[in-house]
Amino acid sequence: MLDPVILAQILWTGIATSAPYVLMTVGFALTLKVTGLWNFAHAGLMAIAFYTMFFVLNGLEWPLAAALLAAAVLTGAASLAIEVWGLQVLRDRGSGNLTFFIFTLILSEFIIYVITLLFGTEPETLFKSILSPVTIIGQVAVSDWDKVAVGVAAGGLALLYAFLAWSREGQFLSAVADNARLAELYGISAKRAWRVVSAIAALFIVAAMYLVGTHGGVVPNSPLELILTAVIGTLLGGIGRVFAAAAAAVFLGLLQSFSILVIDSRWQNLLLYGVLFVTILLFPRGVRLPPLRLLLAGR
Amino acid sequence: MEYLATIGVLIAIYVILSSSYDLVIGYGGLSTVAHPIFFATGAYTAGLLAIHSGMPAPLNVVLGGLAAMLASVLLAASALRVSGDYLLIASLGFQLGLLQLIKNLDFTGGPGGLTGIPGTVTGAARTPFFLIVSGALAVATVLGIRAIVKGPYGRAITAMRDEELAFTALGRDATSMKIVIFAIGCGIAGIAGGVYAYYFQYISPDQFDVLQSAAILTMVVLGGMGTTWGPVVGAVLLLAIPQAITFLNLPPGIMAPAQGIIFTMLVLLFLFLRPAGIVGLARKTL
Amino acid sequence: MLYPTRRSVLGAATLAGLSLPSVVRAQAKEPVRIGSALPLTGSQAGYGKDFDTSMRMGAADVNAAGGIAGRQVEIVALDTQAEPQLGINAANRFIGVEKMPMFFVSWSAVVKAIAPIANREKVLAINNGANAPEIAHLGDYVYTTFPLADVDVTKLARYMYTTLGKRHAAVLYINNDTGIEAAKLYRDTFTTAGGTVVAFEAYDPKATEFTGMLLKTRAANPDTVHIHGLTADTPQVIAQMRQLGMQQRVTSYSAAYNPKILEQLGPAAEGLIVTSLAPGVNDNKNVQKLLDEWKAAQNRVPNGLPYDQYQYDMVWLTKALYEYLDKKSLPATGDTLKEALLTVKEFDLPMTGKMIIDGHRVNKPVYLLTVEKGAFVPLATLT
Amino acid sequence: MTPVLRTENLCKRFGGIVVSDAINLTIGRGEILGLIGPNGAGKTSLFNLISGVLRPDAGSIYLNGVAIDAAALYRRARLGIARTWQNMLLFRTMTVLENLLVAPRTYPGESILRVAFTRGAVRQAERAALARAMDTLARMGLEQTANEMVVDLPFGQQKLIGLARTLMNDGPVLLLDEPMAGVEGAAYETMQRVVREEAASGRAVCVVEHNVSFIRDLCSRAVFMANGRILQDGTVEELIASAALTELYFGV
Repeated sequence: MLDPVILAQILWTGIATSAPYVLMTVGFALTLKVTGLWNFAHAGLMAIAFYTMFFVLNGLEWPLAAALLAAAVLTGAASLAIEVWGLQVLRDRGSGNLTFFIFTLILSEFIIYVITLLFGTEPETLFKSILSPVTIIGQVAVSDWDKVAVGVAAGGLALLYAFLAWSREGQFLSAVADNARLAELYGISAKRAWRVVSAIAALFIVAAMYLVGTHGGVVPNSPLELILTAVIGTLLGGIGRVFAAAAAAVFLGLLQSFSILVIDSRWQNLLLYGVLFVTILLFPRGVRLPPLRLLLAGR
Repeated sequence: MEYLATIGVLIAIYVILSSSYDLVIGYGGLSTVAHPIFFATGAYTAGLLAIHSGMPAPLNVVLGGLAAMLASVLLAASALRVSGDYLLIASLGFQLGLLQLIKNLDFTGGPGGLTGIPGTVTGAARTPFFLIVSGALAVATVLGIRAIVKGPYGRAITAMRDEELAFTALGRDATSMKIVIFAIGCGIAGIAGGVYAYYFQYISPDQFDVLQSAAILTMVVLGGMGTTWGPVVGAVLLLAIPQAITFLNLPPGIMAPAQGIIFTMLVLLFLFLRPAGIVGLARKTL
Repeated sequence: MLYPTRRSVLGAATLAGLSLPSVVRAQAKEPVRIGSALPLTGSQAGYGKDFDTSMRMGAADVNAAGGIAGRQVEIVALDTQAEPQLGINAANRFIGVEKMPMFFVSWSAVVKAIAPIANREKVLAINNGANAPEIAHLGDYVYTTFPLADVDVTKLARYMYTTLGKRHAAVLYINNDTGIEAAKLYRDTFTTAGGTVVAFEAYDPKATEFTGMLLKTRAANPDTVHIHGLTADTPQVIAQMRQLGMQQRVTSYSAAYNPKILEQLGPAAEGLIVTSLAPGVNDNKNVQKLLDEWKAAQNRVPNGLPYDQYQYDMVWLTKALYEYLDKKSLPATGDTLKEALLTVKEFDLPMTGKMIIDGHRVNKPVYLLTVEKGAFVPLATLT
Repeated sequence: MTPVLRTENLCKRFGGIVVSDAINLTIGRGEILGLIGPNGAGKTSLFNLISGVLRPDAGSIYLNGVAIDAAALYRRARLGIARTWQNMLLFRTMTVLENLLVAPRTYPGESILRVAFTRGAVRQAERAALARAMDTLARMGLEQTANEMVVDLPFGQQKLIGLARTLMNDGPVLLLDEPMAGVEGAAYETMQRVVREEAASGRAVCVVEHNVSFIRDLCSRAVFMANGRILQDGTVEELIASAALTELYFGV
């Protein structure tokens, strides 16, 4: 059972499959880092992203590029709208943490209901076939989807890193993340930073949903389940540590894949939550929340 | 009539749920989403005891409440050590984890749900009986919570919600107060769960997931957070209106999502235009 | 979708069902009203809506054939969204408001949820779509006309051992009420037949990644793989299985008898064996008629054709039950209908053929189909 | 005689910033100690360390000679360390009276069990609190505002309510964080009078204040802080005389 080929195969496929989760976790964690919000509206954005692509590909039958573009534009716009006309209003009002949670969660549900009305509840895939050609590399089966997934995820992370590290805008984000008030004093607009982040998050979400939608069926409700993985990843990664969250997402994926070698597969999913439990109940200090009040503007 | 009576029992149970939830988030200002899991804890405890132990129903229901209380203290004590904000996310994880456990265990009936819960009361009197019991419990809950939030204890709760730091610096032990409020609210939810299990004689894990949280949240927010009657109004509306809508005779394909859209939209509108809900006096923040 | 707001949604068809042309009303005696609790909305609506349509086709044909002793048939469908709570409301509405002595219901969770009510109110609840073996033990007023998992899964397992000579089976199943029980049945039957189950793995309903499980299975090197999942995940499992170079013949059950699977898997679906609990077009010419009706009405084939055949036939079954009561001039109550069901026992139904009610079970031949050149073709009929 | 409050080598740093660098401070019975220094000198941080909002990296705090380092924020308040806040932190959805009623050193009302089962004792405590609250308000001439919402009062009065709420705690130590900021006229006078009375009643009072004249009028002794260090400890005159400090302070 523990022969190297199998381990290598599990490792590779595990990494590949965790790619979409990495992308959505990064979007989620980055938003949390900069805005200090657990933005559950991302679930709604995921739904928008997927069904836009689905409609453009299967409804209008336009090429993939058009679908991706449309999804990016639409999701980005939605994300910005939520930031500007939703979150900002609540911030100005000095609303509490719970209000933000209610707003983002219920908004997601709202979006999902609308989509259910438009597209029904049958599981849909972006392309008719979910089978992607396989090449055997040193006895390890590598499907084209795997390659794309890993490529997109790695690319996304690299770009984000470069952006945060070297671009002015990116440094502003970090500044705002550390202390919005202070940043304002140095003439960095927190509002602007928040809008930039919401746009970036949208892009990550589109990428993630492309991968999800080419790998298996998606129903309007799926995003609500997907976002939970993002939440868990963010928790384990440690709030404010975007790339650690990404790593956590991969770790969770691999943990589940490998665990099957030692424990009954039906317990796999529980294992995930077991890890979460331990974090919450035993090492809660391992995960710190940023002082929200400070991060909320107008305070 | 059976049909209306069942809706009545359901409404009563949800009044208990939303009111106790309001005590926790509205009055206590504790951000949690896990209320349904304590509802579930009560339901499963009572249900399993009903099946496997010969103990009287009321005792089992109470034990269900205690189990929920225990679970809630476990969660609150560990999460609140970190921060009030952390509780929100911790509760979410707690709910998901516990549900997953229920689905994986065999004696809980797994994902298929727990069947064969004895009916206890039989005959024509059954539904009226449960209607009275659940109704009485609902009234007791609403009035009990009202009693709690009035008087010196309620004053302390309000102060804590307004300015926790100042409150603590005056010599008040905010953390243990929070844990107590949380335990009371969740314990009540557990009792509601017990009644639910006994009346419907079947429970399945999917009935207690995050969408259920959103539903109870909707009741509270719509009705009015931090008010006595808000959650009641919310629960009645959310359970009664759909019944009414069914008589509009829309094609079902439209109806369910349409309802979802209506209610979620209402919540969003209230959140921005009237944060204090239908009942509440317009307060600046929730 | 678990909004209680939607839990208590009842299918609009409640009233739609009543709005038959007034002419019919006028000339008809008190109509026979048949209750049917189905997921008309929510994640299962894809099937539920088609089931409803098929049952209404059955009603139309019965009415065209003179109805039930001159009485017209009306279908009263209520939405359950496959949710227990909604199912309960539907059942109460049938019993309390519509005053029906019996009604039909599908989806395991819903059947389980309504069972206590049916038993309490002494109203006959007939499962005609769910196959959880537990359904045989839900009480005195809960019966099934749809074969439970122990029918097709056991027959399939035995077939794989004896006829196809498979000796080492792997069983992969979804970790929910559909999968767990059926998987156990397959394992036990296959083992008692003399084979060995070399891998027995469950996966989470949310899972999208099955490599670990599949590799473990591959290492155990079975000569056949039974996958007991849902239409959403089964193709994903098969796809990843093929991608990992596992070429074993895959078996599944009626849920996999679905054109979507062929679409999503293309060549990878070749050789897949699925079960059907109802005769296909070639076994029973009536089925073509149903398909034509569908073509005419919806211009497509229904989701889960075998299930639809049962739905269609339930109206004819009801007809048989009521005719028994008329012969004995008994009033239609839960008890008399139950008596009718158990005494008539053998029903000859247009779409599903001979049906023998065997207490709380029903025995039916199982039709195996396999995928050849991207289409389902009959493989064998197991009686 | 032992001082009421004594800090010993109190140290606290946030990353690079030292907010408290080996602070040794003593306040005696009936004394009013002024605490002055530029913004960010660490005055408020010192209050936070003493009252237990912050935990020191090193050093100890003694109340009447007993170390209270282990005690949490709320316990220290019960031990009798009462403080006000720069920005008051009043309970904004409550009336003036309610703000005061939750503030006594011991408050049986915060235990649901005691509220439920020892009604008598609770009612008694409530009566006592009510009397003390009305009395305190009367001292400030605010009794007529008792049932108004605090948010509806003018700023100066809110400041006084902040003090009044703190005075519900009859403990030995009183820490006042910029009581005069934004306060003038009648409120100013009242503030001074009340603080004096409190000191006279034997409490150890420590005032952080930018308003030097207020300090001069009130304090026999004052301490000048900068960058988390005590630069000088003496009479207010001495401090003001010192050119070095004046420069630091007023940044001439």
